[in-house]
Amino acid sequence: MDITWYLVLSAFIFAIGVAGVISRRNPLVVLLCLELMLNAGNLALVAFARMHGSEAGQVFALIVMVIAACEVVIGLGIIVAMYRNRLPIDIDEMSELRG
Amino acid sequence: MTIHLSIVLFLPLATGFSGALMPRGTGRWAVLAGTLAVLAYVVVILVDFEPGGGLQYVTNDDWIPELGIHYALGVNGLSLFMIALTAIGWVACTFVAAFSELERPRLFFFHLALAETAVLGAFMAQDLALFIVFFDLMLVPFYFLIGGWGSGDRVRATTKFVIYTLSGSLLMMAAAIALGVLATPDGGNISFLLSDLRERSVPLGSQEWIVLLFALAFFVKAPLFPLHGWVPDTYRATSIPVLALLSGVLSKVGVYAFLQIVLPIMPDGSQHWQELFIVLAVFSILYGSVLAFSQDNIRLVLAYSSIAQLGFIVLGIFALEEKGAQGALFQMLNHGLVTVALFLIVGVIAARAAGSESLAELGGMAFRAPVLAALFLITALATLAMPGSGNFIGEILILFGTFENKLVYGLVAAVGVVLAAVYMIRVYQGTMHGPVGPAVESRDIDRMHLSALAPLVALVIALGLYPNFVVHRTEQATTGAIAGARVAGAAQKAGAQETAAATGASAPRIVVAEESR
Amino acid sequence: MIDLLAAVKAPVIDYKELSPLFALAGGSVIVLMVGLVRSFFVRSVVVPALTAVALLTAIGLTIWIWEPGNQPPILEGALGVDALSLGISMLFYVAGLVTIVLSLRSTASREAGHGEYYSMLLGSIAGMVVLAEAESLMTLFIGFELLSIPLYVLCASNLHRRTSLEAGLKYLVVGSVGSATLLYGLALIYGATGALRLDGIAAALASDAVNTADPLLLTGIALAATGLAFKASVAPFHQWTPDVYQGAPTPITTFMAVATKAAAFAVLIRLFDFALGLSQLDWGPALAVLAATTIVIGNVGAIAQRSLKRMLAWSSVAQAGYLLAGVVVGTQLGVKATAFYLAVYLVMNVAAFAVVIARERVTEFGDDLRSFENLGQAAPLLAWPMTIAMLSLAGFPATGGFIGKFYLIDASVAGDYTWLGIAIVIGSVLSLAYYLRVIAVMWMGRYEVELPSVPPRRVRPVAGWSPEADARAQPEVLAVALLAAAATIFFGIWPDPLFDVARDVASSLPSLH
Amino acid sequence: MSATTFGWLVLAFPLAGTVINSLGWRVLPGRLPGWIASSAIFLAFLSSIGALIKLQDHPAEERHLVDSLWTYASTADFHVDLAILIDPLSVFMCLVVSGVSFLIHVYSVAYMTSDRGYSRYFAYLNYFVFSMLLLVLAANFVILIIGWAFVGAASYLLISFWYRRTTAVEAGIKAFVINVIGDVGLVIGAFLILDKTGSLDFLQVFSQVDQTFTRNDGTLVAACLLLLVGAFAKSAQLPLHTWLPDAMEGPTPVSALIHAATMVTAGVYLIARMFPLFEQAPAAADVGAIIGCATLLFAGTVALVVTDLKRVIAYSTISQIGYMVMGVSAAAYSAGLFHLMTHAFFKALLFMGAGSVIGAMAGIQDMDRMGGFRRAMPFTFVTFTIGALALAGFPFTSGWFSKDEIIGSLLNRGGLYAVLGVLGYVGAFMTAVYAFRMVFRVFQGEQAPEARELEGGHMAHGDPVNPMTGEPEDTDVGFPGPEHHIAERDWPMKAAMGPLALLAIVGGYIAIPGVDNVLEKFLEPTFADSRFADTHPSTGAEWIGLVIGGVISITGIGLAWWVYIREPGTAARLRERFPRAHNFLSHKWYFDELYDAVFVRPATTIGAFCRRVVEADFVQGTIVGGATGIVRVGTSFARSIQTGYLRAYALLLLLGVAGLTLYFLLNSS
Repeated sequence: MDITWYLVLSAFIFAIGVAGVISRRNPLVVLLCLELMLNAGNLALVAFARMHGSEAGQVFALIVMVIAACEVVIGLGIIVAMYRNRLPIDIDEMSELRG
Repeated sequence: MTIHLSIVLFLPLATGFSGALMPRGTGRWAVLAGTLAVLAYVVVILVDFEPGGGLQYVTNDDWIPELGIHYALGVNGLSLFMIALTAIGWVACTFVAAFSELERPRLFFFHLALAETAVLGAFMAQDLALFIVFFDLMLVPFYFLIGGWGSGDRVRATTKFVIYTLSGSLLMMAAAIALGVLATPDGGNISFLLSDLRERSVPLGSQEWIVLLFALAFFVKAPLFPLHGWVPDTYRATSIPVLALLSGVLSKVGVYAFLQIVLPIMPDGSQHWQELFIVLAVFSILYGSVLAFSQDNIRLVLAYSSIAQLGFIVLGIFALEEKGAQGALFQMLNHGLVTVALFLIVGVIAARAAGSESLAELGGMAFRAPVLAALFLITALATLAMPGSGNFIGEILILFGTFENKLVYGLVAAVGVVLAAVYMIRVYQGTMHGPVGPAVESRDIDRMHLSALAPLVALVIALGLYPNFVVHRTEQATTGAIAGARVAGAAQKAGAQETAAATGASAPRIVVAEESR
Repeated sequence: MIDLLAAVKAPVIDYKELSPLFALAGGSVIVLMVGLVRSFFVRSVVVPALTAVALLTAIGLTIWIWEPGNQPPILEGALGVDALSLGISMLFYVAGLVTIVLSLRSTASREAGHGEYYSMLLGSIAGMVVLAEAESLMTLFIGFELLSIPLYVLCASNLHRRTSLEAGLKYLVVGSVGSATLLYGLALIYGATGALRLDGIAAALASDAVNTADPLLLTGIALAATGLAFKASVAPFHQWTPDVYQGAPTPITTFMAVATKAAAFAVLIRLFDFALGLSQLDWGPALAVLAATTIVIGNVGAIAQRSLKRMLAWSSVAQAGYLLAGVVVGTQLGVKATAFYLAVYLVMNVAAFAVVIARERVTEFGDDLRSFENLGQAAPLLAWPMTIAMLSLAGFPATGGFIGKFYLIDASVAGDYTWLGIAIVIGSVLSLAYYLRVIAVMWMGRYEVELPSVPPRRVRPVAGWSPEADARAQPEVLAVALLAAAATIFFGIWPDPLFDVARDVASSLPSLH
Repeated sequence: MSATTFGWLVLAFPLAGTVINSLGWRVLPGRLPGWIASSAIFLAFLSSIGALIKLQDHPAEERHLVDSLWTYASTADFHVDLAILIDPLSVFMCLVVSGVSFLIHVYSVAYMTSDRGYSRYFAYLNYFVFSMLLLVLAANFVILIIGWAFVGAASYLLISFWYRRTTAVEAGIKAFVINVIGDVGLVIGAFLILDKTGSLDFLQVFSQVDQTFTRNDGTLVAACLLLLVGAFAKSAQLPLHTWLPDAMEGPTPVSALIHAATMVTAGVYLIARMFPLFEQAPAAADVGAIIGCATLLFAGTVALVVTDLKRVIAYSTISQIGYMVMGVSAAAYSAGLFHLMTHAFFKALLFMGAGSVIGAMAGIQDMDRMGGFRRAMPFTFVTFTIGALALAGFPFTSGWFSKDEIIGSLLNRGGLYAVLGVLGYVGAFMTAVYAFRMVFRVFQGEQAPEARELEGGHMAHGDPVNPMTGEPEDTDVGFPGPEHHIAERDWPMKAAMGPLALLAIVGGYIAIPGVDNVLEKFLEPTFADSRFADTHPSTGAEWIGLVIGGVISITGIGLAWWVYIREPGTAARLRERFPRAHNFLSHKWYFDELYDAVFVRPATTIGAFCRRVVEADFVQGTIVGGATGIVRVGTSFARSIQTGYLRAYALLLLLGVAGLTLYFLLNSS
């Protein structure tokens, strides 16, 4: 199957992620959308790796997954800290720093 | 004897530092001593200087080889008397400041000393980048001096002053770098040494905008219309000794650089803008004079008068003719001296009118303060270029130079001479003559100010008696400075004629006529 | 079976070149462990000390393995240990040491737990080193994330302060968007050139196999550029900077301001000037426009700020613009100028931030301008470093900032980007407006200085004055400030040592003319 | 000692006097400053005599001695020495100036006694004499201009000597500015000459005038006209005369010295000195002659109606200088200078008399309030009348000879000059009338209260008010001194007026046509190579001229007598008869009003305009305000997009990505 389709798909996923980050106010959902964006990258990597017939891209994809996991963990940690401080779990509420 | 300019250059800074570390009362005296020492050294230089000897007492070491910046100092006919002016001005003003009440005196005198080093450096620098370093560096102490010890809306004023001046000089820095880069021959490495830059050539196209940016910086500093927006606020806010230096000495750095840097290195570029700059200069003369006699505050009268005076100086420079340049340089010295004296006098007057500097509230002081009146009269007459003063020789040379090349502009500028008479006499009468002002309690000048002013006035008179002392020592340098630009101008004219001839020849009828002859 | 194993041939590990990384990683682990000890002494003294030791070892090792000139990449082309990376890493180490000193009395390290705090710091530094050394897109991304993730935490490490958490979250989310973009860009580049190693990419571009106008490649470059520009806080990807800098604990802000930027520019130089050097004509103008925009946006943004940290954040945006000019021209001179300016930028910013810390811990105004009123009389020893830092940032002569700007303008003019040089100049003129205000506030009495109006929704003093922050004199902060200020002046008068380093750094990219 | 040494001494003594008086203002007691100053001038006078004697030792053609102290300024083709030129002309001027000045100094010693600025006064006065001598001795244009400006400054200082009077201050600035205009004219003229001849030295310039310029060469004419501007400004010729009447604000001796005898004649000296130029540019010379003539008529008419005693004399001065200018412009050099000398005598005398009268009137100068002083002040009366006779050109007085020599030589040249000569006679008639208008109105007629008091033996001490504005005087600076002095009571004043009266009569006998012409012989070397050196009216013609002049002056005096003594009411009746004409004249032909409308007001308006509009709106508003405005907009923009909303940041970031990508893609294809 032509590589283009993989790219189109990954682009779609990336776009969905972007849309989510921009539109959703719940940090948890935003984190999920970030995952989507990263995985769009992964998909592209794997596709290209396949195209070029070199496994480097796939290794890259694996590493990215790990990294993505770390990010989510940190994100959740911060959200918990906010919860502990009785702060609203809403991204738009977190806009005290401005101007 | 061997003279080390570095000593002269950094002596003030050193004394400034030591003064800052000394106990509160004594710091000022250290700085004063420093300025005196500098003056002494400068006198030695004046005596030792060999007229027509070109660049002398040269120091030249690498500073930042990576950027082709050298620590190069030297004195030639152009810088000689500017250095002298700096030394004299600083002695006078430091002296006056040292005897007046100041808060945070050590800091004040540290900045004052730093400023002297910076100005001296600008005048001594024989490397373009080094010149820029000092040119910008002198803003720092003055920023503090105006903002920290000024009056009224001083912070806004000083910020305005620095932003104005620095926007000019930063653009100049960019231009200077461009000059250095463009002048570098392929395979050669970049150098900002004036001597190197004079050898190397830059295409006319780039010369034009480079010169323009340089001029921008210098015209802001001078100041010339319409770049004088910082002047009124700054002059109002600055304390007298600082203002005397600002107006008397600092204003000369820019115009000096025209002769020392711009004209020799970029003759064609300068020639290209001659017309424009002359127009600006003439306009400044008229505008400054007109505003000067419509002002009520003495400071502002002097402020605008110095715009007019600087207009004359620029006019002389860009007449691109020996007499003009000679006059301009001489006028820098004269104007510097009289301005320093005038501002100190303004300080004395204000002290006798409950701090008021408005002509409406002053008047009639001469009766109880004859000495003050006499000093003021002499300085005022010198300022309006009364024949018999050095200023007259400066101005007549400027005018003669201008007449040679640009008669019309010269005639318009001559109007400025008359206007100068109007506003200076107006100031003199407004303070010394006429009915006694309400706030005035006149008493004669005190010993301290007298001992600061008398030497200055004596100097002014001396310059009137024997101007050739200066002219003789500076002639070679000024002539050399504008030589290139003159050649360029001549070449241009010749070219114009050739083209005219060519077009003429191309027209058939004329050819026939010539054949028939 | 045996011969099967024999067939597997593991890559050669160059322990020598990797030693600084080992020092950092090991240090990070040890510090984390020691941090578990209960005793207050161990936590608040031994832990920082150990961290410092780790950094010093790294410095020592770096000097040991220092080697100018072009170095072949190690680990199958994963990392390039050359003067460029090592030189820039030095900045990370110094920044790290400074941060340690500044954090000694900070509430953040106490709240987050000393062990975690400092090991995160080391981890982040390690990430920067990897990023600076990255010779392949993979290591580049790893380094990028290894540097970012600990920083997200550190920003939020003031667990009881809302703004700190907000800063952390914002940084995390926007940062992840940035890294996702970067990743996608890297993927596209990989797709276009078929190589992950930078030298491979360069070779591919050199060969006619890959057309430099390939949309795939260009899109990749665009996305990658965005990701990195984001880290370097180049406009229009700068918006996180003011908020995060203001919200984060000030020591961390200091660290981010100087170290992160350095790392970002190290990799920008590597990726663009080295790997994509050949298509400079494609990306050059684009980045130049970005640089100019950044200069303007950063400076105008900084003008009306009351919060010093926020102002410095904006100014750091502007500085990023200046630095980018050095990358854009893509010449040896440009690299040198960038490296030099990074070093100078470190010292002057450290000086400024140190003073901010010293003040915000003792006054109730935190980092608001008002806490600097009449500092000139109250504490000249604090006022002078701040003054020098401001003058240097504004580019006054006799300070490192002046030489740095001079160098950058020189580079851009020589690289036929004169207008960019002019942009730098205009930027510095704009910057006077806010740098000079700080000086005025300190030296020229309070009532003459018109302070900008407080932004509509009042920002509460950040970090700073909390009952537990001890109001005692802070010798170590003062020392940092004075040292940094002295260095600023020193480099302004005697820059040659830095120039030598800069020369080595540039020498590691011989491909540039 | 050589003649030049004497020349330097001539300069040295007054300068020394200035220095001593200005430094010793605190210590010198009583009248000592006055005597120091007078003796300084007297020594200068003696030195001029010395120079005269030494000069006569040289053969006629070598009577041009130049001596230079040091190079004043020298660059490119601009070379100036601090040098003096001793030749008959300059020595003659030195003699006149120092001689008359000496007498006036002596007069002042008494007249100024009670003034608080006594020593300042004499410092100024000495400084003036020094400058005047520098002017006449100058050997090149620059030194000439320096002297020129110095006398201007001195006159300024002395005009506003009583510097708390607003009127005096205004008069001072007026005089100063008009003088500066003259200076500028000189400077530009000097440039044109330097540009063409390559030198500023008189002798060198003169030596090459003929080969450098063709006759009426444009540049030369321009140069000469510019020199004339300088001359007219100094000598109060049309249209630059307005400062002189106001200059009467100064103390009366000052009017006598500067504004009658010496400074105002500098213009005449200049034209005479520059004769080679003017003879090569006759066009310019004609302009000079015509304007001189116009001035003398104009001033005469005004002098007929003005009632302020000193101003009448001032206008008569303007008119008399008109004669001189006319004369020297018409190449009648010795005649012009002859009249310069005699005029110095009788005009100084008239002013001294007026001063004495004004003293008696306690500072009042209005003739309408005077009258009948004849018996009260016999000495003043006699001397004043002698002066008036000489002024009116009464036969066998000095004025008779000098004025008619000018007119004579004008008629002799014929053409345009003949017309001018005839007009000169008209002027002479007016002169006679207004001269005796003064005499009759001041000394005859019914007595003024002051005169009666004076006969009663005590002087009037009216409370001092400014005669012009009527505002009370500030006696601090002592206008005109708490008490007043009149010749009858102060011997120095007598001692000064006596000799002048004598000279006013016999001064003319040095050039009686057919009998002797000492002056012309003496001046001969200077004007040797003049084109008109030997064009002289025959003795007979001159005597005819003298007779006509005598008749005219006698009829004039007669008319005055008829109007003011025989039929006292006549003047008033004429006034009612021709009110418009009277207004026109008494407003001095509305010159002041004209200048005020054309120069002063526009200038101040422009100034105000620049200050309010250009400075505020353009320089501050547009340039400064514009820049800051742009920055402010940028700031508010940058901060407004900094909303603090995370999602907005992400959005902008992605927009940035999109933009960048788009750029790359478009750029590549």
